[in-house]
Amino acid sequence: MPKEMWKGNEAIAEAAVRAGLEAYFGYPITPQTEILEYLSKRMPELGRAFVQAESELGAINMVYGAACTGVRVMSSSSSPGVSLMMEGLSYIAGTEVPAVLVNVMRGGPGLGNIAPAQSDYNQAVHGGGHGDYPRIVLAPSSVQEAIDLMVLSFDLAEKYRMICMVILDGSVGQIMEPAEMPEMRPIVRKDFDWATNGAVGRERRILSSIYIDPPAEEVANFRLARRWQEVQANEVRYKGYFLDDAEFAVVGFGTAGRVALSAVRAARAEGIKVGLLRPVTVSPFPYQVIDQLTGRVSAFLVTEMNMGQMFDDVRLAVKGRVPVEFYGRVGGIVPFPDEILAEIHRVAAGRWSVDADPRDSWQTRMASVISR
Amino acid sequence: MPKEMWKGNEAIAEAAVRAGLEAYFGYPITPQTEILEYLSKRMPELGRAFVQAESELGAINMVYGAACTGVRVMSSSSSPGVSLMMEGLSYIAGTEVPAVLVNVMRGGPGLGNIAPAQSDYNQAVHGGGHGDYPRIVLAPSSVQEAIDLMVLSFDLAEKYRMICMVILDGSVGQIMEPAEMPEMRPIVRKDFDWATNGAVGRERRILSSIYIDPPAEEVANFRLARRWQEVQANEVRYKGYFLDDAEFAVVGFGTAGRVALSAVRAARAEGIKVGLLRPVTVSPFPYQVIDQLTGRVSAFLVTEMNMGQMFDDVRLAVKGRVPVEFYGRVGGIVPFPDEILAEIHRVAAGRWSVDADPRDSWQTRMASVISR
Amino acid sequence: MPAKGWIEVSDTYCKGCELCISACPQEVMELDMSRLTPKGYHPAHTFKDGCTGCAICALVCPDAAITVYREITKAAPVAA
Amino acid sequence: MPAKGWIEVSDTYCKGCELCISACPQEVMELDMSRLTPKGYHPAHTFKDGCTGCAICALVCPDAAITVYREITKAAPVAA
Amino acid sequence: MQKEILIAGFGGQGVLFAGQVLAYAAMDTGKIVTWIPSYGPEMRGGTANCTVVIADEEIGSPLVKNPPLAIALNLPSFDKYEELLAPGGTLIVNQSMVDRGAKRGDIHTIFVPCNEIAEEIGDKRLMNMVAVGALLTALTEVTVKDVEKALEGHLPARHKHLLPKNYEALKRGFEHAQKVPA
Amino acid sequence: MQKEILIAGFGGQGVLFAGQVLAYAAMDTGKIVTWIPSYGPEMRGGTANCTVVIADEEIGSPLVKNPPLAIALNLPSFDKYEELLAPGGTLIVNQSMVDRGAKRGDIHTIFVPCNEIAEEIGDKRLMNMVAVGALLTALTEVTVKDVEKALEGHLPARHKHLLPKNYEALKRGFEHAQKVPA
Amino acid sequence: MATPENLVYDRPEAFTDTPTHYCPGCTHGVAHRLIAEVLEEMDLIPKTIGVAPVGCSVFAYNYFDTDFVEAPHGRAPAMATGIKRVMPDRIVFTYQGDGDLASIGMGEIVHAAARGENITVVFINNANYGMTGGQMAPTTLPGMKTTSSPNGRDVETQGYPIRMAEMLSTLDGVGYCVRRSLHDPKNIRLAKKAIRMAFETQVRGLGFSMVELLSTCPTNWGMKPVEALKFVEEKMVPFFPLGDYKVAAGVAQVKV
Amino acid sequence: MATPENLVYDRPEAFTDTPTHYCPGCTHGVAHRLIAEVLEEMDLIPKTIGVAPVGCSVFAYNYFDTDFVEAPHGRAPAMATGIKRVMPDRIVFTYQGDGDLASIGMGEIVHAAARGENITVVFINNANYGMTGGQMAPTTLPGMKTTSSPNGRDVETQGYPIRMAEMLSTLDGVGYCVRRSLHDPKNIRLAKKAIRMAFETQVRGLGFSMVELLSTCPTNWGMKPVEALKFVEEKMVPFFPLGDYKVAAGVAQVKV
Ligand SMILES: Cc1ncc(C[n+]2csc(CCOP(=O)(O)OP(=O)(O)O)c2C)c(N)n1
Ligand SMILES: Cc1ncc(C[n+]2csc(CCOP(=O)(O)OP(=O)(O)O)c2C)c(N)n1
Ligand code: SF4
Ligand code: SF4
Ligand code: SF4
Ligand code: SF4
Repeated sequence: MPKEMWKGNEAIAEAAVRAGLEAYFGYPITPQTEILEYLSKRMPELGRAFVQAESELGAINMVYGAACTGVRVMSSSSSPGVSLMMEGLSYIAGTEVPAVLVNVMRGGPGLGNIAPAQSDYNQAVHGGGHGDYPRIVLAPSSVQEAIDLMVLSFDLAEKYRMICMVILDGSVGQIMEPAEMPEMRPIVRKDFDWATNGAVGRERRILSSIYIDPPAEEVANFRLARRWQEVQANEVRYKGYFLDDAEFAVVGFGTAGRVALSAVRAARAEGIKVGLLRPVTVSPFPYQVIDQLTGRVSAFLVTEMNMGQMFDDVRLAVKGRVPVEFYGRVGGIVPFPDEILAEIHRVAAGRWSVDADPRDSWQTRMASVISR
Repeated sequence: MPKEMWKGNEAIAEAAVRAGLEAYFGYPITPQTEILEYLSKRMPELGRAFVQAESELGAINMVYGAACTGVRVMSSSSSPGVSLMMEGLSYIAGTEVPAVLVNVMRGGPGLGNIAPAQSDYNQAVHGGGHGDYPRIVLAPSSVQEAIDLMVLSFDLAEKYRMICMVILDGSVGQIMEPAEMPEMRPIVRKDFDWATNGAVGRERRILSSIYIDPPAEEVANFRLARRWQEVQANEVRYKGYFLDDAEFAVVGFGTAGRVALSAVRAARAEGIKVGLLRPVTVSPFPYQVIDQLTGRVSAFLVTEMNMGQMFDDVRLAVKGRVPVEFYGRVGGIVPFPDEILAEIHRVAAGRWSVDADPRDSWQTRMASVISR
Repeated sequence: MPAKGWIEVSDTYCKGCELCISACPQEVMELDMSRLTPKGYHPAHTFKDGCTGCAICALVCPDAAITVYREITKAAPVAA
Repeated sequence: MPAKGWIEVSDTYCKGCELCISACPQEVMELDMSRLTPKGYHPAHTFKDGCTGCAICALVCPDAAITVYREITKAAPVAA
Repeated sequence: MQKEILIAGFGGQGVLFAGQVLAYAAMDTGKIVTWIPSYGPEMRGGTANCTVVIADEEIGSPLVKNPPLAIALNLPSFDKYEELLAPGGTLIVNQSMVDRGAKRGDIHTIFVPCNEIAEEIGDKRLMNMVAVGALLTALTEVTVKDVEKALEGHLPARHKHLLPKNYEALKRGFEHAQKVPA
Repeated sequence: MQKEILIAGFGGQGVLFAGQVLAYAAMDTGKIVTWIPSYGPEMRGGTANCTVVIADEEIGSPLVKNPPLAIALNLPSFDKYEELLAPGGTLIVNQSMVDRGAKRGDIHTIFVPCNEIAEEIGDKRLMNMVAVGALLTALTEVTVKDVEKALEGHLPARHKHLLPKNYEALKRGFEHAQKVPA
Repeated sequence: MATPENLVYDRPEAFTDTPTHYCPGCTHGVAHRLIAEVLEEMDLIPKTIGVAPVGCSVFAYNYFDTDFVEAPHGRAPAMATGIKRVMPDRIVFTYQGDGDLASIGMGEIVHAAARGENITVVFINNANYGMTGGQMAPTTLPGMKTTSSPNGRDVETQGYPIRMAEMLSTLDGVGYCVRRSLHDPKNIRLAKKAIRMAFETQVRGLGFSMVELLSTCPTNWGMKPVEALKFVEEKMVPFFPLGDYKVAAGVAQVKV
Repeated sequence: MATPENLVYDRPEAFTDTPTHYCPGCTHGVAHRLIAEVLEEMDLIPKTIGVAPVGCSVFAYNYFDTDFVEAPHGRAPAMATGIKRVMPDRIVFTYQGDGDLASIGMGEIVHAAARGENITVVFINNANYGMTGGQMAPTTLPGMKTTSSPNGRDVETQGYPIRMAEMLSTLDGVGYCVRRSLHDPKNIRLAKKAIRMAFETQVRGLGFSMVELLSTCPTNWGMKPVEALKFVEEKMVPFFPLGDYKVAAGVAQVKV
């Protein structure tokens, strides 16, 4: 297909439709409302289900219900709305049904603001709902990548009977870029052997997240963990730039990652041998990749639009072998390439953080910046 | 005061009352319903506020409202109920008002079961609600400790204008032990300069979590982070056993920690030089303590009633300098001392995990156990 | 003369709650204190003649433990 | 003869929404196209005599931009 | 010193209270103690059990896989805990509710017709106290007197009039157990 | 090659569309491009702005602190972006809405009476196209023809009849800017 | 001699063989049986997908021989909506207690009703939270003692009971909304008819249907099952009047 | 010559000097002004604590000269409950839009009403979600076009509008519940009286009070402010009848 100009949010919605989305349940919230608005027109056109739910709580449980029938279903929201979905997500994970959720992140905590942020990383990747459950989390940094990952998200969710979240900051939702849409996939109702779609001509089925007997729950927890090992083995995705001869590497996902690319290019232009690693799957996280990189680079600079969340995952992979530095902007601010370039200069000059936790040194450095 | 026999859940409720609890808002859920039931009798007796809310969502927002007036207020729930509070918690954190929340954790994900678990560690400590916000998390392992930490939780929440969570597994809620209650503290309404309790004879006040202007939100995020640095500097608490001459150390919180104590004693009886570190504050986490221990011990064995959540925090502190092994039981199962003793033997014998992630090796080892 | 009927009470399902007994218009039911079901309940039974097969016991039974028969050829209408 | 009154429209608050204009029973109000408020709106004003100080404009004004006076000594009742 | 006691039986048999009485008795004599019930689905109907740990230093695990002491008030509990008891341990079995003898030779199994004895005393609900009395023959850290005091202190007011009969039950259980050749 | 263009003005001045037209024009000539609006509170009333990046390799940041090219359609935007423009850059200023001259000497500031020109053409809404035309004198990667094609392709149907006037606006803007001594 | 001919009543087809976990005499069982009978009589068993709540009936899925899912506490109507929207030809029903439907699930039930979701809701009103041990429910009667209203529900501080059938009947999306009771044979028969009407409403696509059933909780009420029925008759029925609160035109014509 | 004597109307005391952020002609501003006037007339300014919603009125706290908190979307009644329970002598009111109160906040408003919480709720029904750009609300009229009902609200798939005043009036905890409109001077006067009654209800501890106000959203309706008032009068009033839906005995006696 030829490239067309797409706005991030609308591209996400159309990509989902092309991937075979049969039902969307959502609730308006900036900066992702365009997804809901786009689908409020598009889904009925195609005779597919669209419901503006009474709340995000309602939406995620409608998703849960539809997911139990084996159709491709999704919801989308932004930070506060996603927080309301935590119980539902935990149930979906415990019931082992596939579901896709998009979080167009905004400044927080609380009501915060509607500007771009990446501060729900820990919620998406580590914490979130109660109980132990794995989930796949994809982090696009451009409209094309958002389109491709939306399609992938349905395939992965289905393949692993798992939640697949797509997290992006508000700016990816608002940006317009030329991008190529996939062909429209025909809707094929796969007859999954687990779906509760009516016991016509077969044994009845039950879908639930209850394992009232602890040993049974333990078995279930291990089944999920086993499946997660497969995901970790097969689904890690990332993009590397200038890493071959890099003496140190910047690590950033989503918009922070693409802003870093500009900074890295600028640094290269100055002859600084720096590379960039942009995780595309933040869960499973590319631990191995960073582990191996650590053998070759002498330091890492993690950049995020939060207070340093993925930062800990990088440190877990690096295991203290080389310095891991941090630079972030928060509260809805998108860093400019210049800021990251300045940090690259600092690292290139070996001016390491003095504190045990580099985020403390970063806070000290920021004092001047944020006060103005 | 003389020791009396107290059941964990009721001790927590009474301790809160003694600490000056002015309002309780909650919703029934096993295994913490006794807290609500106890207070449904006790609070009205004392002319204090008790409301059985329509839901956990209602409860946490009632807490939010009362907290804005500067009184001591709390809620309590268990895993699924706590997941419904994530948006509210994020607002409370963003508004910088003090609130106490007890999570008596049960087996998950989803509805799971009502047996003891520790699988909400990541939700409580790292993820949870949207946005960057710090929170204090206390993890008692006995009735006496639960009483002491409940009292502390109100003091800390108030001191740092922060959420203070007390997380325990169902068995700490159900256990009966002799314990000493603190004196009943008189209710003193401190006139905080931030409380919205009616602008009588003063300038009006506003409490909100909105910072529509990103730079202002960034300042707020850094203010929270700054306060968190104070908490980390002053409030880390843990208990060490047999650590002075320990050659390796077991790390476990709450019930897993006290079960480990039995195993460690048994190992000592066999002449194995093993110690135990039981974090009492899991947030702030005793990173420094473990960092320093790493200099002296040659390995760590982390034991939890989850798939290995605090495990990552231990690894962040150890930074790959010595092996960190894992053993856990999940889904509502409480490990017996024998199981942990067996793991101590394994570590003592230097039979290290073969996988990059020790949790993978643990899963392999468990295969036999859980299948039966 | 009233129709003659009889019932079978399943030991698997009966929990001895006595709802059928209090509902039986002929008052011909009671708990059988001489027997315990596998779940440890004294099951209901008819202790004397007079059952008309009206099926009211089955209608009130929370555990669908009662099967009702009637000694007539044409099938009677279902309880409810 | 009707009471004589007058109004003051605040440039800080007026957004030129015209609600007062359509509500004014004497039809003596219009937007002042010759002026822009700091926020860039054409504010409302009375363009001819006839204001009775009935305060209906103030009653409908969403921005509490209007102060109303009446040329009589005893204070009139508040609008609503 | 640390002793673990497991008490198991049907819901209505006073399993949890029996354990609490032991715990109170031990506490009142200055011991460190924990009492923990099994809770959850079993509660509705089904079997109940609780574990009491008595020690003189901070207690680690409130649960043990192989308790040295146990009371089984019904057959399912007998079947389950006869297997789990620690070698050399003592198992008090409510003879009135079991139809078989002991399987293991490496533990002391003491059969006590708790129901009958209780009914002789005139209140079958005392069955649990008879078993506790019997257990005390193997739990030297707690005396019959200690338990009597505990009952006095913690029996709900409305049952206080039953105190003498409770003492009687303890005594009868203790004596019966003593008579059994260990 | 990478060029960044920032366009700013009041809500109603067609700021976002002007940026989109540039983006489309660049895209149609095979360039890689991004268009990103400022969104959020400013939207209601207030000023709006958008950034267009045109490049021939994958674009990193869609935003730049100091753009080399900018259009300021009103005074607040002029004040803000005159400061931020990269040295040597070009700033198109809508003379009709500003009451002062340039402050910086290290950038090319081109004043264009966009409103007047647009009104001469007969539709003041075309003011943004006049400014775009002027910008093209400094943005060599995109020609007036390219933008005309983009307009043809992307102007909403109901405005298609305005195409000639749009072309006119572009041309007039371009010519006016050329006349200004750089 | 038991032969088909003289069989008057037998355990419904729509039931599995599993004995319920309900307490002896709990009328949850009666409600289950009536639903099973109706599904069987209407021949809907294979087409039906049930949604179990969180409450004593959380295990409802063990007893009906149909597909079943288990919803988070109070969210059954949302799950049912999700299912029905993608499988409009299926029969979808929720079975919910009063804590589940009237307390935590208020938002979901009101909006499912307002949307006129074509689902059927069987609402068990037993005036308390059974599963968690008898706490106060939105339906707990004034003055009634529960484990969270130990001195009896004080309406001043603990609020007034909610009459769901009456409240939901104000919504245009509702096709059929009635209250029945399970306390005696006559009312059980009426309850079954109502359940039948509710499913007929769904089959005909006439909108949201709900049957509120006054039910017992002998265990937490601390009563014998037979006493519990009396309590329903004497205390609950007067406060929760039985009757048809909304029977939309289209539904009224349905003959069963 | 302006002197106190001949001052007929002036901006209320209870207002701060901050101009509102509302669009020109939006009647949110009228509702604000009426509340401010009532608080002033009743002398409640210092005793009052307001609870702002999430919606266009999220910044309400900037305009009233009283303490204020800002609640999560839909949870204002829960926050108000928390405040009122610990400060019973304070006057607590929430100000909520129809997305906030009738959609996401349904559970909280119904239960605050059922509990008879002694709070006052001012409910702005403008038939859409203003702040997020005009999506469908539970109050959006059948056939009405919004950004999430682009072809006009289809009641079959998107549900029927909810009449909150009618629904909440079925609850025993409610002391005062009425609907008014802001579309002309006469109705604005009636609206103010109702707001006064609502606060009087709270002052006297007579239970939950709510005033539903039909309001405009010129921006998202795509109308001139004056047209928007017409729309309220001609389209909304017929669907959302004005009137007193519940005035409890105790309240009826209140003379204002
Ligand atoms: C989010 C959440 N909150 C609370 C609970 C605990 N819980 C389980 S069942 C129940 C109430 C059940 O009462 P009801 O709905 O009336 O059904 P019943 O048991 O009386 O049939 C509660 C509060 C839960 N499982 N999940
Ligand atoms: C949990 C959550 N969901 C969604 C939103 C986004 N949001 C903000 S305001 C609003 C609706 C406002 O509409 P309404 O309540 O009718 O008030 P109005 O703006 O029309 O006055 C929504 C959905 C949010 N802030 N939080
Ligand atoms: S009603 Fe049913 S369960 Fe109850 S006693 Fe009779 S047969 Fe048994
Ligand atoms: S009503 Fe108020 S804001 Fe509107 S034009 Fe008149 S004075 Fe201005
Ligand atoms: S607890 Fe009550 S509602 Fe639940 S099964 Fe038992 S009697 Fe029925
Ligand atoms: S968007 Fe609508 S409701 Fe919001 S301020 Fe503007 S006109 Fe008023």
